[in-house]
Amino acid sequence: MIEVRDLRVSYGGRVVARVPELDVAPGECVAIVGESGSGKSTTLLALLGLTEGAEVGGRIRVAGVDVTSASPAELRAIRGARVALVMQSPQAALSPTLRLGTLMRRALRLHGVGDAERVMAEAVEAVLLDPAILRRYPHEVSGGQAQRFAIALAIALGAEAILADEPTSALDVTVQAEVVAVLRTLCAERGLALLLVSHDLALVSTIAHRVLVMRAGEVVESGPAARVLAEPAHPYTRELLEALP
Amino acid sequence: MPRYLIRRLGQALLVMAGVVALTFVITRMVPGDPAVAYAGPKATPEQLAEVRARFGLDDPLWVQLGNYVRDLVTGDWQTSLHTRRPVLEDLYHAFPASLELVGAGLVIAVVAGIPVGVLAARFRGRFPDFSVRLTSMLAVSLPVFWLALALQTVFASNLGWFPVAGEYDSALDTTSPLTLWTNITVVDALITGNWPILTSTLAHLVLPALVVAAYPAGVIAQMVRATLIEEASQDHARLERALGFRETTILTRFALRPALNPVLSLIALVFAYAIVNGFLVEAVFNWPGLGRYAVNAISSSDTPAVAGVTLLVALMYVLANLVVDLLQGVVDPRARAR
Amino acid sequence: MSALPEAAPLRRTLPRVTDRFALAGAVLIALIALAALLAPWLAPYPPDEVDPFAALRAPDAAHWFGTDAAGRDVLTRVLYGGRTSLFIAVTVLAVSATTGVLLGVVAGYAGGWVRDVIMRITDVFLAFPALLLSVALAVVLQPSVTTVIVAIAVTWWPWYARLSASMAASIATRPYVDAARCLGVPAPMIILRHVLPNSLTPVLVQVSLDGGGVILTAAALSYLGLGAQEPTAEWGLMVEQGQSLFTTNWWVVTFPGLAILLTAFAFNVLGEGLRNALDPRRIVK
Amino acid sequence: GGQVRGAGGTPQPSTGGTQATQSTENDATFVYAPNLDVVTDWDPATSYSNEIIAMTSIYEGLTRYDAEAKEVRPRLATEWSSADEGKEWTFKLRQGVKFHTGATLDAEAAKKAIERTMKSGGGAAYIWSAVDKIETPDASTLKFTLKYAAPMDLITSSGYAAHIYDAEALEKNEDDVKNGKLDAGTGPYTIDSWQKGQETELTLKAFDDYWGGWRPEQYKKVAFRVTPEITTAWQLLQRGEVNFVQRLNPQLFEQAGMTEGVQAKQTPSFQNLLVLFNTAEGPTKDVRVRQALQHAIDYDGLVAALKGSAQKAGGLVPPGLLGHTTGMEPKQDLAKAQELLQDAGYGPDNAELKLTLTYAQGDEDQKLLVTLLTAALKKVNVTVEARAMAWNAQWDRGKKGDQDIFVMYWFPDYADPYSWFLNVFRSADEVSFNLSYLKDEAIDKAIDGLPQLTATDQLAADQAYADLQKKIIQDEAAVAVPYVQTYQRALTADVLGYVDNPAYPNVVSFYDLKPAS
Amino acid sequence: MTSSGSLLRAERVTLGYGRTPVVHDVTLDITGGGVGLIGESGSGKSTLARAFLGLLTPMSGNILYGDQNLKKVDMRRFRGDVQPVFQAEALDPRMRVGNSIAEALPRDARHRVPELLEQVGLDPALASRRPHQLSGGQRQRVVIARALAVNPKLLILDEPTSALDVTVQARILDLIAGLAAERLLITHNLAVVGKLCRTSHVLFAGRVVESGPTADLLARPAHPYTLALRDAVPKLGGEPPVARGRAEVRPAETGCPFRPRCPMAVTECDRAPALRDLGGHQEGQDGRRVACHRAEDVLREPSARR
Ligand SMILES: Nc1ncnc2c1ncn2[C@@H]1O[C@H](COP(=O)(O)OP(=O)(O)OP(=O)(O)O)[C@@H](O)[C@H]1O
Ligand SMILES: Nc1ncnc2c1ncn2[C@@H]1O[C@H](COP(=O)(O)OP(=O)(O)OP(=O)(O)O)[C@@H](O)[C@H]1O
Ligand SMILES: [Mg+2]
Ligand SMILES: [Mg+2]
Repeated sequence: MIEVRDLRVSYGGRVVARVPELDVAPGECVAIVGESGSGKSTTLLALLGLTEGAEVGGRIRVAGVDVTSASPAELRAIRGARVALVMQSPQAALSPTLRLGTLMRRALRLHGVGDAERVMAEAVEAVLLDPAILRRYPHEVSGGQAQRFAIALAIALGAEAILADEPTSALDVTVQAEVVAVLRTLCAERGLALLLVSHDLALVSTIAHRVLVMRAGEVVESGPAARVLAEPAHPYTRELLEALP
Repeated sequence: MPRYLIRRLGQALLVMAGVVALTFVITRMVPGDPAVAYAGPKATPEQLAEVRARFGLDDPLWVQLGNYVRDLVTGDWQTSLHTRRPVLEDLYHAFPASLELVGAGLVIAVVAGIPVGVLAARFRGRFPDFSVRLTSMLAVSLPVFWLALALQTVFASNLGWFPVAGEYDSALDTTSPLTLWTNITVVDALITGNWPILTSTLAHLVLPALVVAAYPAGVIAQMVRATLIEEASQDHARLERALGFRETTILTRFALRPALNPVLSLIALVFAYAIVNGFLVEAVFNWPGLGRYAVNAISSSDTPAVAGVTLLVALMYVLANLVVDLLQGVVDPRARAR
Repeated sequence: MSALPEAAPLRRTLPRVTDRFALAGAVLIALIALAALLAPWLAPYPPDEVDPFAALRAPDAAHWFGTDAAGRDVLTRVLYGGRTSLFIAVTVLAVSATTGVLLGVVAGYAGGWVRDVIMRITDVFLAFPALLLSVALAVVLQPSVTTVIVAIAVTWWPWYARLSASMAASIATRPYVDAARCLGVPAPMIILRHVLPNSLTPVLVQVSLDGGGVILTAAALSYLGLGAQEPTAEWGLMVEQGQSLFTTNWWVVTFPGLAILLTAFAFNVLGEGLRNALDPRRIVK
Repeated sequence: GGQVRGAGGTPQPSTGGTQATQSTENDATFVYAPNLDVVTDWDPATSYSNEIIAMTSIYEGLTRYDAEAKEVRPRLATEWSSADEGKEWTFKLRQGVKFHTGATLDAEAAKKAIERTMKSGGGAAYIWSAVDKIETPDASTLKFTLKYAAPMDLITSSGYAAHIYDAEALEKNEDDVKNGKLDAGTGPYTIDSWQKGQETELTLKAFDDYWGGWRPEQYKKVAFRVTPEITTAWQLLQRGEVNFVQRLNPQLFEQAGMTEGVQAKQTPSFQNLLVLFNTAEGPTKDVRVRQALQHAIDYDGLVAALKGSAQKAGGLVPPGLLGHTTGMEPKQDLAKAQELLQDAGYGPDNAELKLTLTYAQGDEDQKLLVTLLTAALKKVNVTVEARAMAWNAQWDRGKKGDQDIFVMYWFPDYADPYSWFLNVFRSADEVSFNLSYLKDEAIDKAIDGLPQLTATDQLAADQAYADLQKKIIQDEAAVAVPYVQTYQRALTADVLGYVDNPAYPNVVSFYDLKPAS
Repeated sequence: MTSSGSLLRAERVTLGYGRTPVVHDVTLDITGGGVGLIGESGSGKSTLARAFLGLLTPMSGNILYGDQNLKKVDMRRFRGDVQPVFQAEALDPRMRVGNSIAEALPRDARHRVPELLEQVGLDPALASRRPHQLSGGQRQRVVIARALAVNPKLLILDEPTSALDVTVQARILDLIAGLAAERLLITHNLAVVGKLCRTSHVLFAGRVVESGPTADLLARPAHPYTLALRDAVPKLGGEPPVARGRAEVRPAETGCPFRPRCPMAVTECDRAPALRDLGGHQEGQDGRRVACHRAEDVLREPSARR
């Protein structure tokens, strides 16, 4: 689903993220962890060609499209429809003057999905939301609801992969648990590829199959989650683990 | 919401009270004896005393203020020294013409300013942005009176494309008299289907309305641009991009609506400004509005008239702000929740 | 908890001011100010030298901008007019910004009824468009440059009061202000040391934007005969005097008009540039 | 809502080339572009302002002054005579004159009108102050008995306060008159519509029963289109949207002279500029300072810069009026001025002299004077603090004697120099227009003798005026008279018969006009 | 619970901004051994802290300092005793951090700045920097140094580490744990309270819903919210966190505020539950208090025991 080789992202000559290898298969959950500013978000955005003003090198294949050489139209075709993005702050990521349903309807029309009303209702129910939520404005829903709606968007558009950039860090732990539950279900039951960025090692350890640890733009360690957590090879990873309460 | 409404109305009333008090203070500071100004140069002392008594000019100040407020509320805005008619009546005739001019100017400003602002935001940092910013800065830097003179000289006088001055060809008063309903010529001509007057008024309106529009168009373009850029850098714009929407779609269909809110407040702000700017424009284009009335009043030290215009414009300002505050709820659902 | 853009300290934001407009505006203003300051040396004639027999000469080698109805050199008067205009602008901005910011900061920090009282007064003054109140005041006071300054300043301070009150109110809830209060720092000190400096950035932007507005308003007042008086060289007054000559002797009106335009433009360019760099959303007046 | 604006109102101006035949009915409107609002007072008794441009076509006096011939001509009176050394005047009234109200003019009506005007005390009613009583020996004879001799034939030709009107109708319909719905004159035109504050403020229409009768080519409709900006007025004139522009600046006037389709007319007026020095208080109390100021004015430069819109004055009385003197033309003499100042303890080597000056706001010509005077005085270490003021404020301040120099225009209400002396230089307990605050018994006495002389012995009167002017200008140096204004009008070329009569400032005699064929 | 040994006490305080109360009728003691305040975002934790600091006057109820009402306390003394450490942005961005600390010191004690910086493990040379030139962890140390400048008896710590990376977070917490002053610690991190606080109070929608000895509270939550909170915390390598209940937008206005989200809600919950003592004191610890009609059922819930 996602295949990255020798990715280099730099802003004005300063390299901010370097990822030698990153693959996510359908039904798999891969997590990127690391301290603030280590280049996690940058890596994620590069996958959809959303890093404005950055020079991106290397090979990125996402849903069969070579992102670095794709035309804007080709990129727009995979964005949303095949690969969806879920962001950190749930309400801020929704246009404040639009009802949730309006946004979803527009997105469906954009990607030519027919029978919008039924698709919408199903998608919303799939993330355990009441379809009535579609008539609400972003400020009228809770953070957890907004975040689950973002996931519903991906489902409705038929995305095969979800890129989640700290999807729960703005949420309370109780609400975070709901969102994580939904993401897990999608991965396991629908075979979605999930790339999750987080700084919470504990959270990552509970759902990810594989983990990449980043620091200062470099991947310092990667491998199956269980192995990395059980026997960390890099001192930084060890430090991270020790810091956990 | 109703509570907010009441609070907001209370505030507006309070401000109006302050405006009235301030206006009163200003009118009492005017040099020259108002009685002399009214009674005329060769009035006898008895006549002057009579005028003083009639207008209560001998009462203590606070009594005068009380009377002033009472009179204002009961619709007596004093009598103009210059036209010798009730100020309110004069305003009733002059204001619609100003409203017509300023309204046309603002419509032009909005119609021109918003798309231009969108264009600049869409091509941020590139040539269209550069030229829009430059033009809009020029527009807000133009001295109106100078622009009015220049446009009139070039487009009316030298090229003859537009009429020089006036509101419409007065010959039409005979050939197709206008029935008045709102006192706003364009509106009345439209509702009574008086095409000759309508077309003539529109032709006369072009140049002065353009001059009035220059400043608001500039600020609106700047504001739209700035807000759109801000909106487009928000998280939700990133999500919209990630959903595959085009940049232009994001600006016009997603970002524009929240961006309209500050634009709306801006229009309220600019409205009063435009009326006053219109004064200078009206003087040049001989537009029969408040401005001509005010300029006459100023040059003849017609204090009641100046006070009347001041009060009216301030009232319009307070009203416009009130309306905008209430309109915000329509544009932005978040404001409704407040 | 990310800081609002306007809270960003100036020192940190100044290096980011790469906006070409801001730079161009600053350079332009510096040039205009220089021309005005050096007017006695740059101007080809004394400012009040009349020559009625050489009235209304078209621009030529002796008079680059021509002469006016009293035979005075227009270029000279445009240069000297810059002194008047800039003097008005600087004084008005200094007076109104100081008054407005002090009141606004107190209102914003104190909150409660203090804020209510100050803000309602501010609202009253705001309800008068600057030009209109200036007109009313100029009718009351005798027209002169001083009157213009007083009149405009009276209508201008509320903008700064409002701006800095909202800034101060938001600063007042910042943890560092709370922290200072918890350390027992007295309120006036808190206002001076923490609230005021941190509310200043948008005021600075507004001040540079307003330079143009003040110059335009002053010119408009003089144009209405309510401002500077003969024989003071002032651009608005020069336009007013030449107004009826526009079709026959264009230079009398055109050059002072361009001078107003250019100066107001320079201020706007600077202000807009700064705003664009610092805070893209602030409402202009 | 629902009322109709300007029905039957203003109509197309005559754009020339109507029909070639003389006798074609003229249905064009003559459009006059004044720069101020036209009417402030509709009462013919008290009217004393810009409405003269309309009132003189609606109302008529007993006589009319012909400035070209310098003669008084009959109007509502056909002949008149004086007796008792000018203290008794008899006027014979024209027969068959109808008021617009329908009433017929007779001696009784005329008497009532004049008496009402006298009683009003407002406006220019003072012109009748010599009248002791009015009698009507018969229906067509009006007899004035005066307290002192006065030129009644001139007084009755006044543009203000001399109107004969149907006083009864006027009083009965006071409100309608005040609102311009009704007039009570005998003139060729009557009010058609009046809307204060509108651009086309006033329209007049022909009075069918006018005693002079109507010929087809005469203008039957007149409109006043208020146009404050000179440039705008000029543009309207070029486009033929207006027919007459009351006042242009010299530059536009020059252009008008060269513009096809426009005729430019220039006539000396009876209006001159007075620079009054405070003789009562302050530094100008010293006559040497006043004389120095007189010498500091650049008379020739001023006239040159005014480019034809003014001519140099010689004394207080403009040419064309009784008492005009020659040989009194002033000249700038800065050396003399400096010398005089030196004597008075000022000048370049002494302390700076600061003087305050007030003048009319918005008047370009006065401003030019101020500019030149200020520049000249600066060279002799005199600083002038000049203030442009609205007339009311300026006058108020003047009455308090609160300035050193007061600049204003003066013109007579009827074609006679008397008012320059009576109003401006005769001392009075309460200052009105004596803004030099001159208080000299000999001068007062001489002024009081003027009307009698005018009424009886014009030659002696002429001499008396000349002597007085010498005294006031040269000896007392109470005033400087820089120039007499010249009217510069522009009309569309298709209008024939326009004559500018300075006795009636800015008035166009619409009845005398006709379009070119 | 005794009021003796309580440094600060909130007695039935209602707090709010403008006219809207956000903390309702809360009674709470700050006792020795560390007090934790837990609750979701917006539940009023910072508001309560501001009241304890005398920055916010209660709409009703009293804050007692010792036995005295805070309104009547000599503020100068109080400021020397109680100091805050805020969650973020606690340093004036325009001031050099040295000056920020100096502000807390009397004029003649300015020389103590380097000493204070060293005390929190910072290089004294940093004094001449401005906040943005420091890392988040360094900044937070400066804030603590400033608070220590007056030798306070009590520190009120409002999420002192939540903006920091985990590794940095751990070091700061160590620093705090080593300080002599008593503390009120506000956090949403349960593990942190577990380490640093003997007693804890759980806040929900401006009300205390449960309080008691921290260890006991986390081991056997008696309130469904505490339970949900505890179980939602992911454990390293453990099972995925458990989502209990439904995500609703707003707490209920009447009755039990947690009711809309509570998986165990019954009709009885339409009545607001009072905070009551829970029987069964354990091993000489302070008592547990809870505001839930079904606390006993919660305790019996099998999955609640870990
Ligand atoms: N538009 C940009 N221009 C220049 N530098 C950028 C830009 N966006 C990000 N960076 C830099 O790239 C580096 C990595 O940023 P990124 O947002 O990927 O970090 P992150 O790991 O997601 O951090 P966090 O946990 O704080 O979100 C940072 O040093 C950041 O300053
Ligand atoms: N200055 C303020 N004005 C108005 N309302 C406020 C203000 N500060 C906080 N509130 C409101 O009071 C409630 C409680 O806020 P508080 O900051 O105490 O929550 P908190 O528990 O500290 O949350 P967090 O974990 O997000 O810091 C919230 O609903 C918040 O919106
Ligand atoms: Mg990130
Ligand atoms: Mg908080």
